Amino acid sequence: MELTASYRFDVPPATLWPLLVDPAVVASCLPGCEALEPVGPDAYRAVLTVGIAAVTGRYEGTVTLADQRPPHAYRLVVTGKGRAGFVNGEASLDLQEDGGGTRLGVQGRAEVGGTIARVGQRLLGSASKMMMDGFFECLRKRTETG
Amino acid sequence: MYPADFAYYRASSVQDAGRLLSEHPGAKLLAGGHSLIPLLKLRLAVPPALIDVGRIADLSGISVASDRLRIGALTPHAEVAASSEVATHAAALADAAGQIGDPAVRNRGTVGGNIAHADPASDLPAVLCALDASIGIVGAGGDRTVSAGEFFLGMMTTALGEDEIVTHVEIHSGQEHGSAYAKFPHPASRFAVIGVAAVVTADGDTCRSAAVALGGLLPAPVRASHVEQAIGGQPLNEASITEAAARAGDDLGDEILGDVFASADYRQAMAPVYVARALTAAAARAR
Amino acid sequence: MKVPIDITINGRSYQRDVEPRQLLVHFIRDLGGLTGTKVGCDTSQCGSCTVLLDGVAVKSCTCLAVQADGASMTTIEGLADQGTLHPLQEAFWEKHGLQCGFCTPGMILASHELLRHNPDPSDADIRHGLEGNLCRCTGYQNIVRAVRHAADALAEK
Amino acid sequence: MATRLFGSGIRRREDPRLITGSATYTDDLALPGMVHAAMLRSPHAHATVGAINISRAQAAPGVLAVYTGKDTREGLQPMPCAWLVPDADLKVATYPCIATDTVRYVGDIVAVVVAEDCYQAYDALDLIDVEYDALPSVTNPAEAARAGAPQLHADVDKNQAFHWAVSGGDVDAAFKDAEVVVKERIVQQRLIPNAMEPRAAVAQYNQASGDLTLWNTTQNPHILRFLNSVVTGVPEDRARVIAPEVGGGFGSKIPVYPGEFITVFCAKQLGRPVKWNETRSENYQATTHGRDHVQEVELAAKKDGTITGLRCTVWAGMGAYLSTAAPGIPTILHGLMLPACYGIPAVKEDVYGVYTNTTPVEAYRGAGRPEATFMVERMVDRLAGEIGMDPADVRKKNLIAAFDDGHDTVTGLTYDSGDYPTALEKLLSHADYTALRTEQATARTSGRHIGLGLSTYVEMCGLGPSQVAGAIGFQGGLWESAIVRVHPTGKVHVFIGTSPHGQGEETTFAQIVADEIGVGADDVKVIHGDTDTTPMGWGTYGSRTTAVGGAALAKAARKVRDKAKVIAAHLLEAAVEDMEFVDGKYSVKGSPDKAKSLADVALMANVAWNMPADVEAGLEASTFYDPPNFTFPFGAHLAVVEVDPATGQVDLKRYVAIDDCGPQINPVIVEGQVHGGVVQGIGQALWEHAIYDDSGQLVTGSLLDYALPRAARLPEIEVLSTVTPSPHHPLGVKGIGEAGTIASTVAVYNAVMDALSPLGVEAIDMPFTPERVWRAIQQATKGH
Repeated sequence: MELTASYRFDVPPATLWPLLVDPAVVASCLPGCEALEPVGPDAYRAVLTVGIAAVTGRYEGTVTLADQRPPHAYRLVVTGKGRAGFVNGEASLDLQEDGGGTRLGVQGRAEVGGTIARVGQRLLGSASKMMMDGFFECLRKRTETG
Repeated sequence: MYPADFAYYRASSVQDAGRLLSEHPGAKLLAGGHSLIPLLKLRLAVPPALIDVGRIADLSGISVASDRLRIGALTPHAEVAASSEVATHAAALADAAGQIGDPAVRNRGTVGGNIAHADPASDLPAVLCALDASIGIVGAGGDRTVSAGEFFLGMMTTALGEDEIVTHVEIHSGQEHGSAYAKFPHPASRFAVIGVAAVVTADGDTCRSAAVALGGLLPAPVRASHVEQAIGGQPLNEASITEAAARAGDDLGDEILGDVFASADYRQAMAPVYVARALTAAAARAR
Repeated sequence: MKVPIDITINGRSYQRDVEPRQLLVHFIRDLGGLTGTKVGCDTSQCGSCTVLLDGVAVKSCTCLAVQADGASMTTIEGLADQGTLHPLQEAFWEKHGLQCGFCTPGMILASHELLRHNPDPSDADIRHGLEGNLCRCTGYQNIVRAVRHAADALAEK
Repeated sequence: MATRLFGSGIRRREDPRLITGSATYTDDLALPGMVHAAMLRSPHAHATVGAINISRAQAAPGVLAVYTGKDTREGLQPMPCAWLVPDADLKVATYPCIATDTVRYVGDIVAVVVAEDCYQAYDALDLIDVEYDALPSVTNPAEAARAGAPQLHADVDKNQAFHWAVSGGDVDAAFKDAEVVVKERIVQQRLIPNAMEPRAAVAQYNQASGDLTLWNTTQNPHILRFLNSVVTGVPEDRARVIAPEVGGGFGSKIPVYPGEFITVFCAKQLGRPVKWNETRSENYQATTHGRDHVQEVELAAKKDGTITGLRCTVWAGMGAYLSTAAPGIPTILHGLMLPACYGIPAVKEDVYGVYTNTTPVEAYRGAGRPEATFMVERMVDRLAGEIGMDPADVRKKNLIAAFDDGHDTVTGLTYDSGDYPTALEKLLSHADYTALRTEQATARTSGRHIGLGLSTYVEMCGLGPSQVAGAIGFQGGLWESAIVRVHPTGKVHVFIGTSPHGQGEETTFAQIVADEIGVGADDVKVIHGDTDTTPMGWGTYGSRTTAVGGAALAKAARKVRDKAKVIAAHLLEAAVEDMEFVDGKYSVKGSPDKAKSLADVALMANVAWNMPADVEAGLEASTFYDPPNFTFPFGAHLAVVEVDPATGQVDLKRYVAIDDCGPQINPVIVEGQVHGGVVQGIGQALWEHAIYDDSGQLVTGSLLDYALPRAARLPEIEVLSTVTPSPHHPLGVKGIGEAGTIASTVAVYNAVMDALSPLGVEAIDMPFTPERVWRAIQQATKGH
């Protein structure tokens, strides 16, 4: 499954960047994130309860912020598994200066296995998009509150 | 398949259900169960508790009073589809209710359960949006009414609060207009690949105004305002309907759903076809 | 947490304590002897589990046993009257409306629902009325003939 | 004259129990003390398996045991492959019942839980933690065969399970001299059989005596008993396999599966009866799929329409492992049929069987023959388009002339009998083909897209002779056996080795026996599906139950009749040579009143107070019938469709089938087989498709996304027949189980292509989803 999205922030990349690599911020903005504990350099163990309405699944996995080029790019690598199956995803985040703000592009792909993949293919794309939107919306609020 | 364990409470009234909801965080409401039980079976939903509202008597039934059609949340789709009141006052709703799932599903599935679940491929949300329905809600904070357009927020996401319950749907009587629902059903699931509801008010062969809502295409139903504007004031013939329907793409944005059966591009291309079909059928009823 | 329920099936009352999560179809099948109601899928598509709940056809795989508490049900085993086959059963037999027979109990009860609403259906009505039931053997054609045949037989009664 | 039951459309004798819910399918069994197994299946298409933590599952309520591959390594031998096609460089990869190091498809079993009830078993599955390390996967057979593709098995280079070739005639010359060559790349998409009854097994093992009873949803209990002994180590004489009521199979219940052997293993370990019943979702992952070919085919012809040669390369997806009979399907049952009903004089085919990270592929209704018929019939239509001839005329020009005792093909088969031109003529005249073409032309002028699609076919079934089975690598025989036992009152028990699963042989076999020995159909009880009570048989597949099993039965019945004649002669004090069997009675020639009924004879045979000299008591006979050849049913089908160019929706408006299965024992049952078969083939053309995503997930993994044919989308199927008896079969019958499916997919395909031909559309991959058809129309109209 391919994921492409673009988000606009009113703050420049240099202001946005620290938030994007701050585990506390990431943990608080990742929808359903219950825990994000460091397990290595830029790598974290994560516990997520991911869900929309009644459809929920608890996933345990890792989040790695690889190939960091502050304040312009990094690669987010996520692996998770739970009762409903597994998710392995990878997304390149690209931050471009844009009229005093930032244009943040996301280019990613995810492999989803288990029950969700088997019966929920029609909803996967927009579910992922919804979660991503939620994450960046939260981040935007962080930039506003400082 | 075999659901995971949960606690079970039977609510005796709407108030009782509200109380149970607030006492049991994460609990889900169970009415007909036709949205929830499939998820429980697949263990995609593992709520700690279910609150069965299926026996609350005053939540069921169809009535008409002072040009308002009122449908209780527990009314099964089959009853909506077969109701002469619904056919008279909101024909598109009868069309749509009669195409949900299959006869056995329509016997159990309820209007309230359907809209609270808000599946993007569900039939009723688009129809309720086109009909400007209002949705009655009761919760700890009291009663409130939300328009259908404000109720459906996104994929399986509604304006319904954690401890709120849908009690009924209310629709302004449509005796002076015609409405219809055109559906492209998925060949396996019967869900709407596309579902378009149209409401047309006519002066003879001229469209005075129209309301068109698209389902199946986006995470939540959307009103096709470009189409509505384009057809308003126009003659209700094939050429003008086709021309207006062609504007459907302008109402869709870039979050069109796609899956292995029908891609986003294809759904986008089909939107005008089904808009035209719904408008044509609604126009025929409006005359 | 078990919940006491009382369900009447084919005229006989069954009082049991059940787990709330138990599906109605499993409740029926586990009573001992009532295994005519089948489980053919897990997504409410195939209709093999169709039963009559208070006279109305429902998919018993998409219903919890606790929801049927107090209800009166008919399963395929209860359709015949004192050993006399129901006209639908006769018709499925007469018109070769079944092959492997697995979908047949659900198909017969879905047909029962269809005729309840429309005692004189056209072939197209029958095909639409059975949209919630899947058969992999017959290509549906003899099922349509059987339902039509049963409608005629019931009209003569 | 007594009514002849052979040829009579009597009601089925199996139906009373089926329409009242009193039939017993495997999942209906409840044994005292029975517990339930559930399988933990890999969510990964390809991964190495690390640590498996079962401790939480073991401690869960109701759980009796949790076993992983380590626990079963001793007790469960690898899964056998039983069709070892020769001269094909066959590489049978090791197929463990429970994966240990590597999982190779979504659905590979990694552990089993046994609990007091199903709910608890599924609860415990959620508590098992498996570490997977994902590996690259590949699901398309043509891609898996390419260099650099992910490798499934260390000892199988290029994922190539086999390379099989067949050729006959001078293909190179045919193409060198061809005036016309048409080519196409055809995808026979992967299908999921979807028997309405999911698979299930119940195993009961007596630890003291070592006796096993295994109830299973199988098409061939005797083969299962044999292979069970290989895998579980329970000796054949200690194992009783019972196929109770079986709710359809369509090929998917031929193979043996890990599921039933794991169930046996659990029963052995625990000493309690164990039931395992798959869910539909599990069925999609774990029960074999069908088709999955990528075919590159070209046809050589003259400008006058004469077909001169066919050559093709096929990549057949086999799935992650070779299922029981899998290698024989895209080879023997496929390639040998390429001369088709035209007797194509030169054919050459290369078939590459390819391992992919998908559910194993097996026989699916028609098994190999639909894929062969499709290729030929599609190319015939392409040829017609190329030379501007009507497809019906191309077929008429090439069909083999009628023959009643043998036609040899360049692939070494001998068709038994056929009259293909008559079948086609009858089809065209019944459907009024000329009028349909006129209608089509008129519709085109008003912008409507109506299409006509033909297919003429011959198939081979009645899988048979055993010496051929040996030559083609089938690790078994293909004879059938039957015992006919007449009780003192003249009631008859028939025991058959084959094991029908819904086709109605309890009725048709009773009809055969009744006529052969002189009783009513209701006097005959047909007993099948229990290895302890029935004689050995090879099962129901390849439309062989009636063709081979029925022949065995007729032969056994005739032995009974011969003995009955001897006893009747003795009772009538007549010479045996003077006896005849007329109107169901054993009478003295010329004196019809001097006669004995079978009941008279049976009573004496069983009490034996007054028997002829040297004649044993009892009235019973058994036969092992090994057919001298396959049987070759044939026919001609026509589909009429209309395509909505706005949406791409295909509306199947009319379908006419003419099939020739020889004399029909029960025409009502024959018609039912045609209906079901045709609709299954239509399903492939219009709706069905098992789709894997890039990472090997089956995304049409339930009935929510995998579209089966439904009643409302189908027209009335018009069924007609011709009757050409098989010269070598005792009853002349050929078989009808698969014919409809073999013919119908390509008939519908050709119809849709015919509808779109004015637009220049030449090929669309199946199934014809509205989007695919719409896109093809868009592309074609853009190009114009």
